[in-house]
Amino acid sequence: MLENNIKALLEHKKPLIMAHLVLGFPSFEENRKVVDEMVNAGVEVIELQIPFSESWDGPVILKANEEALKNGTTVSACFDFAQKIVKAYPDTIFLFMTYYNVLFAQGVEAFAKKAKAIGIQGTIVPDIPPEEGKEYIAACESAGISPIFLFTPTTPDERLKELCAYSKGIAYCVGRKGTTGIKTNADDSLIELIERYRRSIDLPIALGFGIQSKQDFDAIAPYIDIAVIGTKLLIVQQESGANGVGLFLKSLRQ
Amino acid sequence: MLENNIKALLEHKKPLIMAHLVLGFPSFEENRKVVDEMVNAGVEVIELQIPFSESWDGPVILKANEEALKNGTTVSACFDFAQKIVKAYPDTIFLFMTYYNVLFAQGVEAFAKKAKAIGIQGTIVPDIPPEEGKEYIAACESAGISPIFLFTPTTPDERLKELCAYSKGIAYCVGRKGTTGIKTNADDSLIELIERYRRSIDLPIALGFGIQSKQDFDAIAPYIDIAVIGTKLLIVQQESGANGVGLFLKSLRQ
Amino acid sequence: MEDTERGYYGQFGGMYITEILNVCIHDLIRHYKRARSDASFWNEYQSLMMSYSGRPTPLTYAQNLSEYLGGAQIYIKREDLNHTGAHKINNVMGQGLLTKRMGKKRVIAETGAGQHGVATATMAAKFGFECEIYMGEIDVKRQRPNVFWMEKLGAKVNVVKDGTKCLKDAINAAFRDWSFSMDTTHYVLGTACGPHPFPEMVAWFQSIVGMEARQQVVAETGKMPSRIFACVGGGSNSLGIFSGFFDATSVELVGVEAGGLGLESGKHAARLVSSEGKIGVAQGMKTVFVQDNEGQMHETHSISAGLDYIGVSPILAHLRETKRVRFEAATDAEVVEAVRLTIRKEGIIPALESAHAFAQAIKEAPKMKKDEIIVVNQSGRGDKDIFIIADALKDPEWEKFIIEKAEAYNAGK
Amino acid sequence: MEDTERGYYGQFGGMYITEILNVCIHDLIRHYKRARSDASFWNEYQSLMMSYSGRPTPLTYAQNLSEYLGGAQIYIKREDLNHTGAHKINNVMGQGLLTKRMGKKRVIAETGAGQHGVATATMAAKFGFECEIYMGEIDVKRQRPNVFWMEKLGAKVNVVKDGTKCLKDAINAAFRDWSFSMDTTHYVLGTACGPHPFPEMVAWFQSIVGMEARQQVVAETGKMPSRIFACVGGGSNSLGIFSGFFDATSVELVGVEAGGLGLESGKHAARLVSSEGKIGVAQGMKTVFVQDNEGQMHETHSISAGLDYIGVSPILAHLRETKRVRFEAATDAEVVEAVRLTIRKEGIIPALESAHAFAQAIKEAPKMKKDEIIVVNQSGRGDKDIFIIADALKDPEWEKFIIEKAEAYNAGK
Ligand SMILES: Cc1ncc(COP(=O)(O)O)c(C=O)c1O
Ligand SMILES: Cc1ncc(COP(=O)(O)O)c(C=O)c1O
Repeated sequence: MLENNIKALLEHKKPLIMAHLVLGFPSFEENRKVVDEMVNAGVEVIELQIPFSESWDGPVILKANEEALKNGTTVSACFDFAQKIVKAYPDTIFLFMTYYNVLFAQGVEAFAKKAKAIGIQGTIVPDIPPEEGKEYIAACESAGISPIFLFTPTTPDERLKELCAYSKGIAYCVGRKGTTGIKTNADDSLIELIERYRRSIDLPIALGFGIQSKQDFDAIAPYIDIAVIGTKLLIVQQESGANGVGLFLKSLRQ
Repeated sequence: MLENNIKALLEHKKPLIMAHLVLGFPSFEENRKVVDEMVNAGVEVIELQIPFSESWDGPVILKANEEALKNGTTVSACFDFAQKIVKAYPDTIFLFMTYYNVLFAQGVEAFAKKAKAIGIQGTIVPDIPPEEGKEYIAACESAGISPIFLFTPTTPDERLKELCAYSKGIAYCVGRKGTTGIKTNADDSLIELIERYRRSIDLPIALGFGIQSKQDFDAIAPYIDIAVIGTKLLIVQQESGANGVGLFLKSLRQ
Repeated sequence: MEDTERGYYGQFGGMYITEILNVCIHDLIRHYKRARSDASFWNEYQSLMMSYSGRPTPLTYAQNLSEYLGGAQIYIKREDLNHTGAHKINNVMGQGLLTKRMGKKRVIAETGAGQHGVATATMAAKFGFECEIYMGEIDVKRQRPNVFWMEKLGAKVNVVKDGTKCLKDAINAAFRDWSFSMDTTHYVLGTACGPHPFPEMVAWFQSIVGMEARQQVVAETGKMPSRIFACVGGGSNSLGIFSGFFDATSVELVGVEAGGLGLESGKHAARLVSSEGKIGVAQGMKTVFVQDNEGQMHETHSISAGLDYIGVSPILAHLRETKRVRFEAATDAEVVEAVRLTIRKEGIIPALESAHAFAQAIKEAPKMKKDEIIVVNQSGRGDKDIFIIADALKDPEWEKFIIEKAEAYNAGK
Repeated sequence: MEDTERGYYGQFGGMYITEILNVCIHDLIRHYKRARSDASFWNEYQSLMMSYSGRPTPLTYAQNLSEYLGGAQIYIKREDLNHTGAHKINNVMGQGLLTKRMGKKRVIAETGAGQHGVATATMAAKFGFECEIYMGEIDVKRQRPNVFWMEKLGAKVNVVKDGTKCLKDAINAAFRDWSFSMDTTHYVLGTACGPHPFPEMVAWFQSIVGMEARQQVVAETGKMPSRIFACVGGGSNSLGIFSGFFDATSVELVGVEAGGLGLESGKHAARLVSSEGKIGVAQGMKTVFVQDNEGQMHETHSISAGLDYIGVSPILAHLRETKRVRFEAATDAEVVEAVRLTIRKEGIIPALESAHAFAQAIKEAPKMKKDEIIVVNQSGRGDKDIFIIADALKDPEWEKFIIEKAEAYNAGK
């Protein structure tokens, strides 16, 4: 389903924008405003991160995870919120991003089924490589949502191909080593990396590379299918609120 | 010389009193007053302790040693003072008490000669056993002063006899284990100890046993030749001055 | 142990890593496997530990303690006599040799109590590696002496202010560093946790403890011990000594967790013996964690920083299921009492971590027969813990000393 | 050594004791001689040291330091890896065995830095003896951690407020105690000083260091070392290692005294290399003391409490005269630098005392040939010195930590 939806969108627009937020940070009300701004700015895919106490993200997202948990954000509240928001914005693609223990704690199959039931189209779980993910992959498949694996600069060509066998809908490609939130220069070596991804990956390529500005976006836009924007949005949100997020996202395509 | 002098005195009076003071504590002026009181109280023998930084005495005498040194008391000043005092009280027997390093530092022979020259009749040096004291004994002999060794409760009979061969004039007998300043009960076991000393020692017996009062003195007086009074006098001096020392000493024979 | 390819022990273990680290960890596995099958590597390791760290560490007969308790004869495996004062150095020097083989020039490590940080900084100084240590802000505060030595040893200590600001957050931070730096850097994980091959590899380096202990106890007493006690933080010292006796089924292996203020208090670090310990996936492994029903990890508590950890080695989680190891917990109060008794009876100061093993042995020894033998693994020495032990024993002279020191510093500035 | 009856080494040594101790000391001599001529005693001693203290201690090749200095190859004898962290335990356990033989039930000891006090309290706990330690008031103040451990080990620590309130006064106080208590009590003197048989006896127990070192250096390098460096407080660790090489005349033995603020400053503890060191008699022995012309002892100074002593072993005074040992001094500043360098290059923290030996070796090694071998005796580990090293290195974070600790204590009361 995700793959078809993405491909359909890509026929009209390229690159798509995939925007990220952390559920419960700073609050669900704020999340709702941010989603609204994102949708109004034309964002096609929204990545809802369910906070986890052992996140391996970079400092900005990590902090947001912590704050959300400190505010008492529970996984079940995230599901409730997601259900409402998916219903409210039926034309937007929503994904869950979280860590494997969140799935594991309630049962991977239950998680996938519930996600599907509320209209989530895919899940990004960075700490479950496909080799550990048999149960996860099977659960996604039987529930009918797409497991989205990560492709990284350190992944050899051979393995890029292997990973494609497990990934559905999107190839979530990482623009540089390290965790989320670090800026990558949109230089020749990044373009070479994308070309390497292209050669081995037959899925739409979503690239996360620490986009900071329209300039970054423009430099890389011709080469990719989906631009992932994460950390920058959290920063903007903290500096100038949901409204700022909307303005920033709109600016990218102006 | 010391032996004859002591014996001559013992023909008239028994026990003799041997009183102790620490030179330079609290000052030479005070020392002079104390000696004057001692002589006036009828003390026959006065033990002048030259202070030493590594004294092994008990706390009261130790403290007096430290204070004297802190006041800048030097060994040569002690000699100067002793010279004057011996001249001033020609009928009193004066002894030096100190530790071996004080002799060693200026040469044992020089020390003995100088002591003799100023009229000192004997020396008590607790940390020089006769086995280490060949040079010391020879120096005393050639200078004509008496080396006075200690006899203690732990000394076996055999050794008591041996020590007599080195000691001249007085056998300085210790009433109990430990250092100076601890009171010994004038009980049966002390009298037994004195009897043991008597059996092996053919010198006049001076006993130091932490005498505190006339009662102590009376209890032991019949058994000994010389009563050594040390720590108590320092305490009296600090409580009630030279005058107090005189009163205390006079009280013993009243 | 089923799937050695990905380091599974029953249902536990695995490699729950982000894709970015995949190649790096496989590279490590390759080097580790090569080293493991190369006898000369172990020889090099052993002779390094002999000449640098004082191995073999002795097995000391605790005669007074045994007589006082009136039951089993107690022997103490003296990991406290290692260079840097704990078993941590065994693992660290082994990984140091491996780092050299991999041609890497930089090491990073997490640390809780600071013992593993000091050991890693020591190894880095010895091998000439650049070194950065991740340490939670709370641990930095309570373990300043170790921070001081790490810095003097040339390491950079990065204060981790995320999450609970403790060991688990330091581990997360180290993984974050590693996902940038894996080309030049080896992550020296400090215990038998994390993704494969760490649990197996760390347990292998620590197995030197068990090999020695078995040989020593048999040579000394002519028979096998009835029980072996070891404290369980991440699991490295316990696996180290237990591994020498796995095949001797008559030997009961007892792992002792931090009972903190009691298992009912919610303030403990008991993963394997408390109801808060549930199977989960974090920090690269599937194992038992202290967590809530939604998979969020709890804050743990122990008087000993080294046992104050949410997870536990997957190998131990498996050994609980197979019942090869029995698990118990000792409370902070029992531990302080065990320290007091061991010092007085044997002149030996156990680390607060190790004192958990002592506390359990002290509970069980009196009920055992006089001809039975107990081995307690003293994983480290306790003088490092003076700030905590002095507080636990409420020593007023110590407080006065610190206050006077502080006044002098305040005056000096 | 001329008169072994009374322990003379040339003109030095002897038994300058008060008569009250005469029998007691001769009793000790008798037991000591019997033990010395009884091979089973040494075997018992050696196996106790193996099983309790981790002997033999290793000899560590300091490759980085050697390469950095570019001269002789430096090996470190690792007495720091002993139980309680220094060579002091060698002497103490030996005297403990002797105390048992003498049937005594109480031990007393002086201590300066506190190392010997901790070692003695440890031995007393192990042997079940009553224990009292004499320690100068100033040392109690600056070495509180050691006082804390002595007390936890069950010893009573008597604060000595006499004289300079330091080591020498603690020795005097211990002799005072002994002259009451000799029937039940053994005085465990902490170094190769005092009346016979202490210098010889302590040197004998410490000779285990030299025996091991010689065997180890030859086994490791195939030849004899050119020079051996050891710090000199009372002299026990230096005599311990030197004694293994006395007959090997090609081996130069170098004793390093505490140069303090410099030999011209009057603030040092250099007996054998300064003009303030003169022959004298005190503390039971004839040897060289820092004293004035009238025989009064001076206050000494050193950054390391363990070298801060007025006297020196008569055996060493004699070895200076026979020129078998060369003596040097290292200043406080050189010592701090040596600590810094040794930590960084080798991951080893020498005690400030031992760092004197390192400082001298660091001065001489670069001028030696690459195929020459140096052995440095690391008499103890430096983590006990954290309060002093942190001050010497002026660590602001440490000061902050102490100030915060103090504030917490102040608030808690
Ligand atoms: C002395 C000591 N023992 C035990 C532990 C616990 O770790 P593990 O369970 O890996 O042995 C630590 C950890 O810091 C430690 O320092
Ligand atoms: C570690 C260490 N080294 C050396 C010394 C000096 O003593 P000695 O000269 O007897 O070895 C001391 C004394 O406390 C010490 O603690």
